[in-house]
Amino acid sequence: MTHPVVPIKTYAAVFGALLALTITTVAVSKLELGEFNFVAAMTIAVIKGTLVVMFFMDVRRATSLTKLIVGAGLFWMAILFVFVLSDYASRGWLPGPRWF
Amino acid sequence: MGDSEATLAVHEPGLKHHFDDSAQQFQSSTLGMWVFLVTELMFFGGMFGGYTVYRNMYPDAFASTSHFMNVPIGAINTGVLIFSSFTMVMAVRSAQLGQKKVLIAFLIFTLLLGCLFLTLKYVEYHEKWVDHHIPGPGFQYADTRYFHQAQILFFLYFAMTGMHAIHMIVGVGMLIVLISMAARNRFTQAWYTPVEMIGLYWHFVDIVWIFLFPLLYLIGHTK
Amino acid sequence: MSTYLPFARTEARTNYLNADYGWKSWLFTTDHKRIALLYLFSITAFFFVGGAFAVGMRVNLLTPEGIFAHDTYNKLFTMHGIIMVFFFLVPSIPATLGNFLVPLMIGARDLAFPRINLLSWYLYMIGGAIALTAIVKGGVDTGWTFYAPFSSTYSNTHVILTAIGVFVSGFSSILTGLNFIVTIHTMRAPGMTWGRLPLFVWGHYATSLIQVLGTPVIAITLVLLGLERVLHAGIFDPAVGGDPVLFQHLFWFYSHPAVYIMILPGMAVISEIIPCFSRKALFGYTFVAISSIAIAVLGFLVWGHHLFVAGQSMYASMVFSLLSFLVAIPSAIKVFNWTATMYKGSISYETPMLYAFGFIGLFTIGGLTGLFLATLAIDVHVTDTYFVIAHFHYIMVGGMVMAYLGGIHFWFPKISGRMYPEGWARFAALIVFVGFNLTFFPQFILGYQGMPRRYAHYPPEFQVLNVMSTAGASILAVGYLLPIIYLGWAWRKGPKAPQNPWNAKGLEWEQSPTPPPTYNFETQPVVTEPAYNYSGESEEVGIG
Amino acid sequence: MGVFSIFPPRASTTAVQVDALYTFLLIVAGIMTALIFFCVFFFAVRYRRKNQDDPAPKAIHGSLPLEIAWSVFPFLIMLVMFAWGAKLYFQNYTPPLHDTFDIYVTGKQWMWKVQYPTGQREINEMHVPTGRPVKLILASEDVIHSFYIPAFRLKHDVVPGSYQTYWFEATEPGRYHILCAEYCGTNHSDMGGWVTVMKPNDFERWLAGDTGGSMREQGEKLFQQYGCVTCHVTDREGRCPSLLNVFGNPVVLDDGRTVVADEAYVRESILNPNAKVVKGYKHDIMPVFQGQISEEGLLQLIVYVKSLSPPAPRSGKSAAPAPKANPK
Ligand code: HEA
Ligand code: HEA
Ligand code: CUA
Ligand SMILES: [Cu+2]
Repeated sequence: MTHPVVPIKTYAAVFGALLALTITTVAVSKLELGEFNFVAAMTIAVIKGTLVVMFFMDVRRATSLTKLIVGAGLFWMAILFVFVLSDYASRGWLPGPRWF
Repeated sequence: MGDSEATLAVHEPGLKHHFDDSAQQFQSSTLGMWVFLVTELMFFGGMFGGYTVYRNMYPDAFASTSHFMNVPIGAINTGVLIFSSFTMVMAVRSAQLGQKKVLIAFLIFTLLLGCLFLTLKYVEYHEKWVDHHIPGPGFQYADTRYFHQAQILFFLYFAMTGMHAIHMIVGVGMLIVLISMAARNRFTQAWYTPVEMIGLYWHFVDIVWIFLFPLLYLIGHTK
Repeated sequence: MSTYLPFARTEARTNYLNADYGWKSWLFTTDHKRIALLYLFSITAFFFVGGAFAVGMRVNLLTPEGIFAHDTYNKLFTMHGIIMVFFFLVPSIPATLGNFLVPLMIGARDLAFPRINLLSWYLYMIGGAIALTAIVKGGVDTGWTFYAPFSSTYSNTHVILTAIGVFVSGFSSILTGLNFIVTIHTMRAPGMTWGRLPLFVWGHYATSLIQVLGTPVIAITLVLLGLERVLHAGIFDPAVGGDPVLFQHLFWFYSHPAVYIMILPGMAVISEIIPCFSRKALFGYTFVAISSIAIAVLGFLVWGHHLFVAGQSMYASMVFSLLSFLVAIPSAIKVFNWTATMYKGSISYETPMLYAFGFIGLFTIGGLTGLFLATLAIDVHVTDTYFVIAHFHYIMVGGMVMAYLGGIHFWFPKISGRMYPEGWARFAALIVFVGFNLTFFPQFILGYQGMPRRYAHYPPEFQVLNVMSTAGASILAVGYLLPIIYLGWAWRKGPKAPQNPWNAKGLEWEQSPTPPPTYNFETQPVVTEPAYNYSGESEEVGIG
Repeated sequence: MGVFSIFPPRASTTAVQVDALYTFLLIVAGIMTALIFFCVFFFAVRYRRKNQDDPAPKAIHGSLPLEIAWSVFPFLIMLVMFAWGAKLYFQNYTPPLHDTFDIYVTGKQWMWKVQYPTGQREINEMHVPTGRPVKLILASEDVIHSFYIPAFRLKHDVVPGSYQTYWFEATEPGRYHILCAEYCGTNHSDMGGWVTVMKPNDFERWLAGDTGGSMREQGEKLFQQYGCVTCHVTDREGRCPSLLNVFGNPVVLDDGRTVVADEAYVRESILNPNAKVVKGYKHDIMPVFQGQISEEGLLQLIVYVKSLSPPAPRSGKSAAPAPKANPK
């Protein structure tokens, strides 16, 4: 609550970066990169999200408890994704050699 | 921290009497808001999970649907939301500096941008309606190979952007409340917690869109 | 008895009960203690509605041909499951005892967000009203698990209405959890460090984590299910390209952790009762506290054990099986520590302690049969049979409902300011214990013999065991009706309670009058000793 | 089956194995329960408060070695449960690659339709021989069901949109329950029937009985009717892979993966041909048959496709391990 006021310059710079990244992601999506289209789009989205979280939501300067909460949120999302997808990814696997 | 201190503290603006002091109250509000945002994250997470599963199951169909997404509108809307996040953060800053007029101006600006986003979203939804891309009995898809699979994608599209739009509408409503509170001089340099909290919410909604845009509009565009 | 505060038995003292009168003072209250009572009455009502459905089911199962039409039976178990899980057991202890005691125990004047607390009760009631509407309009028949595509395409009952009811009450659950987390973090009294928190609070903290992280996922899953039911776009329907197993993943992502929402608060209660009636600090405080958090975290990693025969990848099943064993360890730690607490204690047998004995025994049986289910090849045989039914009733009824009753008795003096009749209470506890075992033990045998669950009719060779089970349920019903009667009587006519009738430790007994005043404490409480310091040690001692 | 036996009849090799594991678990659980009950009772009696004013006993705060012991030892026991259970699970859900007798089961609200390769069809009845591995291929026409035979200690959900399989070797002639174990609507509890286990000779006789054309013949008819034959057997232009000797063998896909052409693969290739395209062939040549062929018809087609790959020479149990389908 008592953090020093952030200069407008910082906010403007973040805003500019976000706009630039938006343009980049649209531009990149027009290129033929195969699987990298996906990687590029997601990387850019993650960078943009991080900028918003860190600067606009000020997690950069937040208490470690807030950081912990943000981390926990992401971690639990990851649990959901990893375990659901691991089922789908391994459905086609064969039992392999009878290892028992 | 005794009772006498708590009584003294009542003079602090906005302090509820079950808190010891406004620092504790502010800490509680912030923590509460962040925990709430985590629940929001899990809420959208369920849909993103479903999306990922089906995208892996039907990559070709999902790629083909991206051609029916209005990328210009999507991109402009991304810009609009980012801009609104910027104005929101400026509003918080003005509140922090106690500049009431500027605060109201930025809040109104944010509100307008939010409405602009929703209007453009409406235009898009209308387009889908005209093209019979609304999942359900009336659904049509030019490429009959992908009829069912495309329908699932559009289902997810409407569920995800629809939920996002509902969050935007709630946000707009809360901005109106903030504006009226600001107009009634409810905020001081020492107490502007609601502005800050709604700000966090607004940025969160922005972030959701930052991920929705590439996932729904861009990926597979080259195929 | 207590010597801490001078006004322990002043008649005219205002407390939260007599501070204000009239229905408005209840329906618009923001006092966590009053909200807890609102919850207590509404939740108990839902328990009896759910219990009435159970009675209907047990009557039907007296004969192999049944008594009701198939559809009626299917609706009975569905509504029994939905009411019992979402409207009774999930909020049972947290929203009543938790609501009442968490602020008291940490020395706060209220929860951090009193109005949100009230809102959460209203959401609960609205959700409950919607679900009851669905029941009155004809009910639902999907099973409490709502599996697609049956629920999304084939069932022609009130699925959407019920789902909305569950959805709304889900937000009530989220808000309660959020309120607890924030309160525990920010509103502890001076001296109340994390290492001195009563284990009741630790248990509720862990529960809240699950509520906050899990519930949103079932909310969105139900939204998708409702949309699918309207649009038939295929997200869960294989006939048009969807995958029904995805629904199960999303459902159990919440609903497995939710079973820990349904046991951690019970464990929390037991962790208070046992030290008090053994007059001894809890053995292994740190381990019990950490095991609550461990259950909350690990509980999110095992949901796939509900999908062992559902078409899930065998490798995923294997991982989920292994992790299910892992999550059993923290529960084991608790059971052993409770038992060890009694060693060389000074044990008395008041009703709450009797329920605690019951809890330990029945939870152990329920938990150990959980291990049977986590064992892949055994689960293949017994999944979707009465073995599973017996497993979870042992934990949820034998464990959690016993803890709930034990807790109600333990804190009844605090809540009402009166004592309950000890003799009747012990008698009722005994009836519950006997009736419970007679009801559910035969179901383990039925299950292994192969009687599937959700069966309105069953092969005749299973009749004997079913009759036993129904007989048990009738005894159980008596055991549940008794407390209603004598506690209702005691509330108005019981002898006045002293401030600390059990000589228990903890801020709620030692530093707050009975019943507590509106803001809980008359002076700011200060904590100077570790929790459960029954032997009055002056130094803080770690585990050696 | 007496009411007072806790075991249902054992009529398959798996039943014996599962019961053994169950007995192990019962013993462990019994010992643990006894231990805890004993401690609770013993402490409660031994340390009961004799006098209301007894001073509080000395506190015991805990013991690290004890905590470690009672976390680690139970976990070690649980690891045995896990490994034993997993072994049996993999065994039951992975049919032998060769020499199984295949039975095709379709679940539908509220009946089980059973087809044999030789053409017999039954409803809510199934006949199997003793002493021979029987493989079930399970499909559903509507909602999720679960094909459960308690006497074999086996079940599997029958999920619409995919095939599930399991296998068993029956041992005891007799009649045993088939039950539906996954709730599937109104008559879920009546969706059952009987499996008749027969001596091999009796079974052969039964199998030789009247049929209305074998599944293979019916599949062949469908194969012609849907025009599959023009591409997949007679075609010489190389638009589609020939189906001769495909079934049961590894197939290399255009994305480099290798999969084995089993029932699920054939089914998917019919309904959604673009999902897995064989290396060297183009996408979008073959029409999509999703929603056009009944589940039973699909099963007949699969039997026909199977018949295009005559059984490999007997290689017994030491058959080379199937190629790993997914390297990751
Ligand atoms: C409060 C509720 C609750 C709790 C706490 C649990 C706890 C556990 N449950 Fe249970 N479960 C349910 C409620 C609950 N369950 C419900 C409602 C269902 C059915 C849902 C439906 O389909 O409708 C279900 C179903 C269910 C299944 C799926 C069955 C199926 O449908 O096929 C499985 C499978 O693994 C399982 C496992 C476990 C395990 C391993 C634990 C563990 O956490 C238990 C841990 C405890 C102990 C192990 C006891 C104490 C330990 C000791 C004394 C140590 C000694 C041990 C050894 C030496 C081995 N449960
Ligand atoms: C918190 C959870 C909870 C609780 C407390 C209970 C309590 C009981 N349950 Fe519950 N049960 C579930 C959760 C719970 N159940 C769930 C989740 C399912 C699965 C549903 C599904 O498959 O979808 C299930 C399923 C289930 C079945 C299996 C149905 C089937 O698969 O076919 C059975 C069968 O015996 C049963 C019995 C009982 C009994 C006898 C009680 C007893 O303990 C109840 C005792 C209470 C009373 C007896 C009430 C006393 C009051 C009166 C008698 C007054 C009557 C009032 C009027 C008539 C107005 N339950
Ligand atoms: Cu088919 Cu139950
Ligand atoms: Cu579970």
